[in-house]
Amino acid sequence: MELEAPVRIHRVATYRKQRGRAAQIFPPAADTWLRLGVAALALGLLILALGGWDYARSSYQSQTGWVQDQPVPFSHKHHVADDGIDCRYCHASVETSENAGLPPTHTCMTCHSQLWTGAGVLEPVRESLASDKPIRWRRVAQLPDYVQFNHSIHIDRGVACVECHGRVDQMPLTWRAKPFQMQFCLECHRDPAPHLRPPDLVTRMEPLGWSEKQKRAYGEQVMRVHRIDPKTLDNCGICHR
Amino acid sequence: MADTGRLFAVLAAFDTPERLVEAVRAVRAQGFAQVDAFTPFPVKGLEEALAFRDNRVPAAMLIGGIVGAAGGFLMQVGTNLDYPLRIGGRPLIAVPAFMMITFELMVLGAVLAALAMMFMANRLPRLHHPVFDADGFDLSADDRFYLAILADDHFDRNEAGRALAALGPDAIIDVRERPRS
Amino acid sequence: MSGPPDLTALRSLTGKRFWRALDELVDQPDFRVRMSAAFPALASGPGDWRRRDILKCLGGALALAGLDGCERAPDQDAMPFVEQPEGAEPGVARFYATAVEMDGVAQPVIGKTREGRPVKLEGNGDHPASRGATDAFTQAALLDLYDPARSTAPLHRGQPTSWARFETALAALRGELDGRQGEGFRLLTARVGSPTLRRQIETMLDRWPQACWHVHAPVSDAGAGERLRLDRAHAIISFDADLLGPGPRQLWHATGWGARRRAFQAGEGDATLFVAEPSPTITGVTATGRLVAAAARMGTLMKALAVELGVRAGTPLRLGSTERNWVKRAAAALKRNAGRGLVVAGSEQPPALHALARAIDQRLGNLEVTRTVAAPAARQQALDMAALAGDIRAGDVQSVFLLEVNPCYSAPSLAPLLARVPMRIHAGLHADESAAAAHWHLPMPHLLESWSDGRAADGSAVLMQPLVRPWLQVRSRHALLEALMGGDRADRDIVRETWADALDEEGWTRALVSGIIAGGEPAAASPPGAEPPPVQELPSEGLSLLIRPDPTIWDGRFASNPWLQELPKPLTKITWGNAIHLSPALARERELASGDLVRLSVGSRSVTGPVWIVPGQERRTLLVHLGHGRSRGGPVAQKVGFDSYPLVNARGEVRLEKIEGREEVATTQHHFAMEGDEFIRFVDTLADALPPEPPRANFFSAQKSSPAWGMAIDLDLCIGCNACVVACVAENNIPMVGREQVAKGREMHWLRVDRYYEGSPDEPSQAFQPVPCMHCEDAPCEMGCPVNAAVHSPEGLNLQVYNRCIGTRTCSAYCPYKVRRFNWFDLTAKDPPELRAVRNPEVSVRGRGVMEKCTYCIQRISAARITAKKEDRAIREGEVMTACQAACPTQAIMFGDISDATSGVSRRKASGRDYDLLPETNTRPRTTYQARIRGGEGKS
Amino acid sequence: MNARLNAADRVLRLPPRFPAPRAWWICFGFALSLLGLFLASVAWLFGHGPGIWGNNIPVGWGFPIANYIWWLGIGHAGTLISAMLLLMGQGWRNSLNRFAEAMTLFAVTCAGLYPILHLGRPWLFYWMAPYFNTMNVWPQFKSPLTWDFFAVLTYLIVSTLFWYIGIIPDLAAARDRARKMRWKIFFGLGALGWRGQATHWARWQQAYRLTAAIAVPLVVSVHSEISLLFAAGPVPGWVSTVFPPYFVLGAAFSGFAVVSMLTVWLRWMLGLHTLVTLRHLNMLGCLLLATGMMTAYGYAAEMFTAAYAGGKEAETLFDRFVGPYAWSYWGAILFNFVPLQLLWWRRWRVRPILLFLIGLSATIGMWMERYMLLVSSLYRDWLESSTGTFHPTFWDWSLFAGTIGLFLTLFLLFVRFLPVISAFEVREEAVDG
Repeated sequence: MELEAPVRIHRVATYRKQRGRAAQIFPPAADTWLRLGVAALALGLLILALGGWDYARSSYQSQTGWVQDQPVPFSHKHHVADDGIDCRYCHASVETSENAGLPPTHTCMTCHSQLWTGAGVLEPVRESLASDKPIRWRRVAQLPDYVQFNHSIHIDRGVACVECHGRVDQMPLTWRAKPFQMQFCLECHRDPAPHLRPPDLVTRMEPLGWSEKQKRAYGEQVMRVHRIDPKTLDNCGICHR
Repeated sequence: MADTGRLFAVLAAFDTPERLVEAVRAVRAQGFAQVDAFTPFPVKGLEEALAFRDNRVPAAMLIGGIVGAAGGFLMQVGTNLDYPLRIGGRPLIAVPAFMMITFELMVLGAVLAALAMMFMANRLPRLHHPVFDADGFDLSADDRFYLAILADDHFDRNEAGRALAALGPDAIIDVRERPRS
Repeated sequence: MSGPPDLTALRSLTGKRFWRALDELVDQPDFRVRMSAAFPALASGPGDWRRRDILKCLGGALALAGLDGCERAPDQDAMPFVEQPEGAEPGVARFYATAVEMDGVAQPVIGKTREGRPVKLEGNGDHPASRGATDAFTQAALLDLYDPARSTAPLHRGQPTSWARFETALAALRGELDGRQGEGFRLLTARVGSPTLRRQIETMLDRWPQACWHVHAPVSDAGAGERLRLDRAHAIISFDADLLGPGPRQLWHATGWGARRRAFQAGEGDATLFVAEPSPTITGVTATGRLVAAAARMGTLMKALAVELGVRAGTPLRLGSTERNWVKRAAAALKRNAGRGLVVAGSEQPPALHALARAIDQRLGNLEVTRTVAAPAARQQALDMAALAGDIRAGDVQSVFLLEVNPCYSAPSLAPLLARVPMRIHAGLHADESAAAAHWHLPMPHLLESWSDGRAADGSAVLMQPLVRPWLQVRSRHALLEALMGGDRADRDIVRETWADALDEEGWTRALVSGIIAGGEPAAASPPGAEPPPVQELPSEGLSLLIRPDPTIWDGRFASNPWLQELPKPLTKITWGNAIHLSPALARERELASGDLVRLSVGSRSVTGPVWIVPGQERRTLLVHLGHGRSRGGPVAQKVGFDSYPLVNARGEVRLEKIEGREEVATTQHHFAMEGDEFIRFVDTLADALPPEPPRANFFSAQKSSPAWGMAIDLDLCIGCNACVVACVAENNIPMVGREQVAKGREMHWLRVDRYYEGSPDEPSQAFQPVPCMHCEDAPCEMGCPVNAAVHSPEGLNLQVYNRCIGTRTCSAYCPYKVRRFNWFDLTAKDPPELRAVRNPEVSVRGRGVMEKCTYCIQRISAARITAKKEDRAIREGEVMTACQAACPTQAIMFGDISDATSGVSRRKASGRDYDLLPETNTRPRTTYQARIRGGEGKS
Repeated sequence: MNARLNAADRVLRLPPRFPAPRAWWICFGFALSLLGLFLASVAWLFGHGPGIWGNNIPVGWGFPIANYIWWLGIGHAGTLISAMLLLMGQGWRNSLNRFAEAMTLFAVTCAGLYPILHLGRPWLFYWMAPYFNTMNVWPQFKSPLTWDFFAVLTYLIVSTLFWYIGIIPDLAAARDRARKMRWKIFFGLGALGWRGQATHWARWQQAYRLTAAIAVPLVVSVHSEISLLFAAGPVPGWVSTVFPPYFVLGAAFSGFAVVSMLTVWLRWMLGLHTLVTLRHLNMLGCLLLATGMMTAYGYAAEMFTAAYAGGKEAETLFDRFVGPYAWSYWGAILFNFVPLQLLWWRRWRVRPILLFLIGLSATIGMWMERYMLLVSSLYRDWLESSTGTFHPTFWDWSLFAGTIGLFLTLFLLFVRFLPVISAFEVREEAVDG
């Protein structure tokens, strides 16, 4: 059904010359595309934010779990778990110095002059001794230069090796077990109690079999005795100077 | 102009805002509920004529402002408690110092909420709309003030057309939705 | 080698917890292996030190991971030892006693090494000539060791050659000299303090009696024959003698003065110092009575003093009223302290004046108390340069050996003569001007990498042992003389032989560990009884010119040391260059402003340089510093300042002409007047206290904790010697920025020594004020930082977390003391490996765009805390010493726990002389000052 | 009325049929060359560090912060003209508000770049923002810089949105006016499908007016906070309670000065005489005079309080009169207030060239004031020993010129592609009478 004839439209100077032109530019699908675009943009931003969040905490960024190429495929698993060698046998300065120390070639050769004397994998060790040139290891556990970390005080207070270095006794090749990021350090510095154990057990890799409650009870006792105040432990100057 | 689509509205064009406002009043007096207008600029008195009552934008602004201010303040308190650091011998929770950012985030929250609500309530952005297909629909003109009776379930196009024609518009235009392809 | 000595005994012997050098370790052939895991190249095969390799390793191991918090740490290599030598635990500092030398005077030090690298020198606390303190030169000697511009290999006519070729040439020379009994051979050395070197020279002269030994010392040292005990001198009268000023005996004198002044503060006797001087020195600034007088006036003044004291008969001389007043006060002080006074004349003053001073001391009974005269140290006395010049002119010289001297720079008149000598050999640290003029140049090791011995300022002998094995192709002075004589013994054996009689093996070990040779002092001589020659009064018409060694680079020998080049001169705060100092009155008269270029001529010789107006300089006196304008000796030394040596010994009228242009002089302080401000406060006498500060409103409660670190700086003890500044540089890896940047106001020193004057610029009252970070409890800087990089520690330290800093510089804008320093560029990344090796590994190296400042040596606090925690005790008083405190010869700087009321720092802060700098800013500074006492009279 | 309607219509046609392409290209070429200088300066800066400038200790903040405050101050005028006059029902603002707001956006952009560029480590600027990081460290919320960070960010977002919702109806009109498809799509996308529906207008007006209402205190707060950057530091010449209002008034003054210049320039270049009439110039002149005199009062108040306080404050004040930076003090007085006095007379106010020159003079004067406040306070604060002079280097000037280039580039693009005057508001005003 038709409407009655429309009233004629008056022209004024500002009105455009053609008649009957409509203002529609976009097809109906345009809105769908627009919404899709906006959604994609929002999603992209979200992914970027979450991805950034995740990347900063990823094992790639923190280098946890990554094995480095070493001149000798040294197995902590073999030496620690199978042979029962204590950490301090090789990392001798861990109790006295800020560096735990890497063993000199001589230390390797104390055993390997008797054992596996012909093994091909040990050639770089023998070569080092013969030529008086050090073995060039790739560092696994490394902090940035602006972080001052002292092994000796941590060992002295009963922070076990395993707290930061993980189950080295289960590593056929060594990797970084924990993300050495500030939040990791702070976690323990703000609440050291569950991370402390008797100093003679610091190098023990297997769990002590203590319950969480026992851990805390022991840790709190240590903190009382040594007057460890967590309030002063997350201070910037403790590590950065 | 395709006449095949569903009828969206019937438009009547007027050449002055005053006539439009009168027309709106008249149409509403006749009992048309779904009345709206399309104008190139905000027309005085049109809101009253249309009996527009929607306080969602101011309400959103209020809520946004409160959320922004509270969020801003709590963010500052929370982060200071999360990592308490001694700064300049001042108290950890220094309320006067936190007021600046609280205020800024209040403003930001209020504005974002108000504008978001404005767009949402107006269902914008919407690039394609049936009214754009209307012959001569033009926001750039100074003398196009359209009265629209929107189609609803028991909408009678002729009745609407007659009612509009009675107001003596410059033109009466059908607005149809484009058929879905 | 005998078994390891009893270390515990040695440790208790020194009373320090230092682990010092043990002969056994040092002497093992694998000494070079005592390097850390990080520097295995230092431990490579014997004698094949390829410098590049070492430095590559140093560089690699020290490369920074960058300061970004979120940067993925780059992979790094670790190279452990092949065989770990005893005591070379990585990450642990070792301390060895040794000494460095300045102008023939040994400065006993304890060298700190980390991973086998010497990283810091401290004074040897057990040695009376150091008492744990050092001077600025000694602190900076460490950098000389690592100077990248050092000579690396022997040169023959400027071309690199081998030691073997030199040995061939030397053998020929030796054969020739043996035939002629040494005729035509001349040995030219600097002042010789080393007993071993002296013994070697004597051996040489015994073998070649026709040869001659000359000594070249550009800076005169009239005090060489006597030892002054300032710690015993209650009244000191100095006539143009810069006792406390820079020089080989500065440390000895300053520690003595500090001890006396502290005793005075404690109520034991006087500590008065009267100084008459033509140009301000730090001695004059420290003086309790300073008189501005021309250098030529000193004779008159001293004679007047002698008359006043009745030592000389005579009529009162014509003196001005200020002069008469000064002489009267000086005489009164001397009389009051008869038997414990001291009268000294400056090195530049004629011998007659020195004799008169000695006569006054003798009459007052001061001799043997405050002044002892040393017996001549050797059989053979060296000849001077004039004799050498005469012999060369006469054609008597066939060969000359320049050992550790640079006459072609510091004796310009000799340079053309030297060219006539057919065979010239030069040995030194640098390929300098004289090396260029010699046929052979032989690189020498730094004293920190060689065996030697020397005499400290108190006359005692000290041993020097290497802290590190040399990595360049160098031979020590002893090895060179040994080679000249045809021997090939090791340095250590040569030195050991000198002390074969005095020290048995145990004594030798003990001496090496402690750095002290017991009983090594030469006997004192009886004072001369002869009547001194009459003092001539010199005419004082026209301008007079003083030519003095530079306060920081001395006679030019330290010109390649950037720590000293950038060290502000104590009075002018000029760095990287020199200027012609003149009085404000003369500047007004000649319409000169600081920085205007002038030509200064004496007779026919002239130099061109900028003028610098020095308040307190005598009206008609001009002063220039030596040591600048080097043409060789490394990129740091060259093209800095102008060379004043041509004016030395020049005769004729002194003229000053203004020439076109200005030169920007790089100073660290532009305004010195303290009118109306109270930055430095004074009390008149010991009994006085400062008026109490009005109470100030503060909304915030004071911080309470234990320990609470604080510092007290006693301005009454500070002599402005700059030792603290260089110690801070060495301890905290502070980068040098160079002349242009200093001129822009971008020097990086964490600790500066401000100098102010009050009153008329012609005769002002002056004082020094060291300004480190105040560690304010209500620190404005912390308020400004948007990222929590400037925060407060529970122990009251104002921390700067470099790796968090984004460089907004708000902290510096808000700091009322302006002690913060900003890395405007990357000042450290381009450092050559040598300069990386000198860095203290306990302190982060700062990269571009971060703020830094004094940390109260937080690394030392941290080390002490860890030690104390391991022993489950609190940190003891005195266990933490900041680098500046440790270096300070007068103990003006004291650091410690202010929560302990009995600590030294608390006691100082409780004194009535204690005040805060800028109390109006209400910052509650942890560093406070003690007001200077104007007088020196104790309680009577 | 028809003339104004015609003119308003013409505004909508400006972008597709630009009347002065030659003049535009000349200006744009000039702006682009300055923008090139900006990029070169930034590249050099990133390559070498902030040491390329004349900054030092004590004058750790030099050009970057002075220029930051200057740019931000200029920015405030747009919001004030637009929001405050809207709320006060001053219809004449409709001819000015669009480009004044655009000026705000671009000035705030230039301002916002400076604090980032001035950092020692600009690549870490995001540490000023609170986000969950692996360091567990947060920004320091007691710092005026953190306040600034939030203030400037908020201001940038709010003024962008305010400007954008204001331009939407005009984009819709321009879309309907355009002939070429690319313009249609360009405007069409920008207009977000605006169709002038009455209910939309109603909500739009609610949002627009409410935003305007909150934008006015925002402007005041933002520049007050900028002033706290100075006033919170214990520096003689800075630590003063008069600073917040003094800075806000100065900001408005400098902003109106730049608006006056842009008005005269656009009026001439685009031939907008019917829209921007002598009345507008007159009103601008009055605003300039009023804010200028209020700024002068700020000077007097600051001078009085400093002299009354005595001590270092008075010393700094005296040093501003006769010290090495006296040129900036007297320059500020001369450029800010002397030519301004002509504006007391209407016949001078309505001379476009004169208004332009007075605006230019005030812009220069306000720059000198920012420079003077910063440098003359820092170079000699408490200790005589830490006195140090500041001399700008080539790179100081080049970056400054570069930001002007950035501003002009953005502004010229705005002029070229978007409706420079709020056509719908002009029409509304014209139709309503």
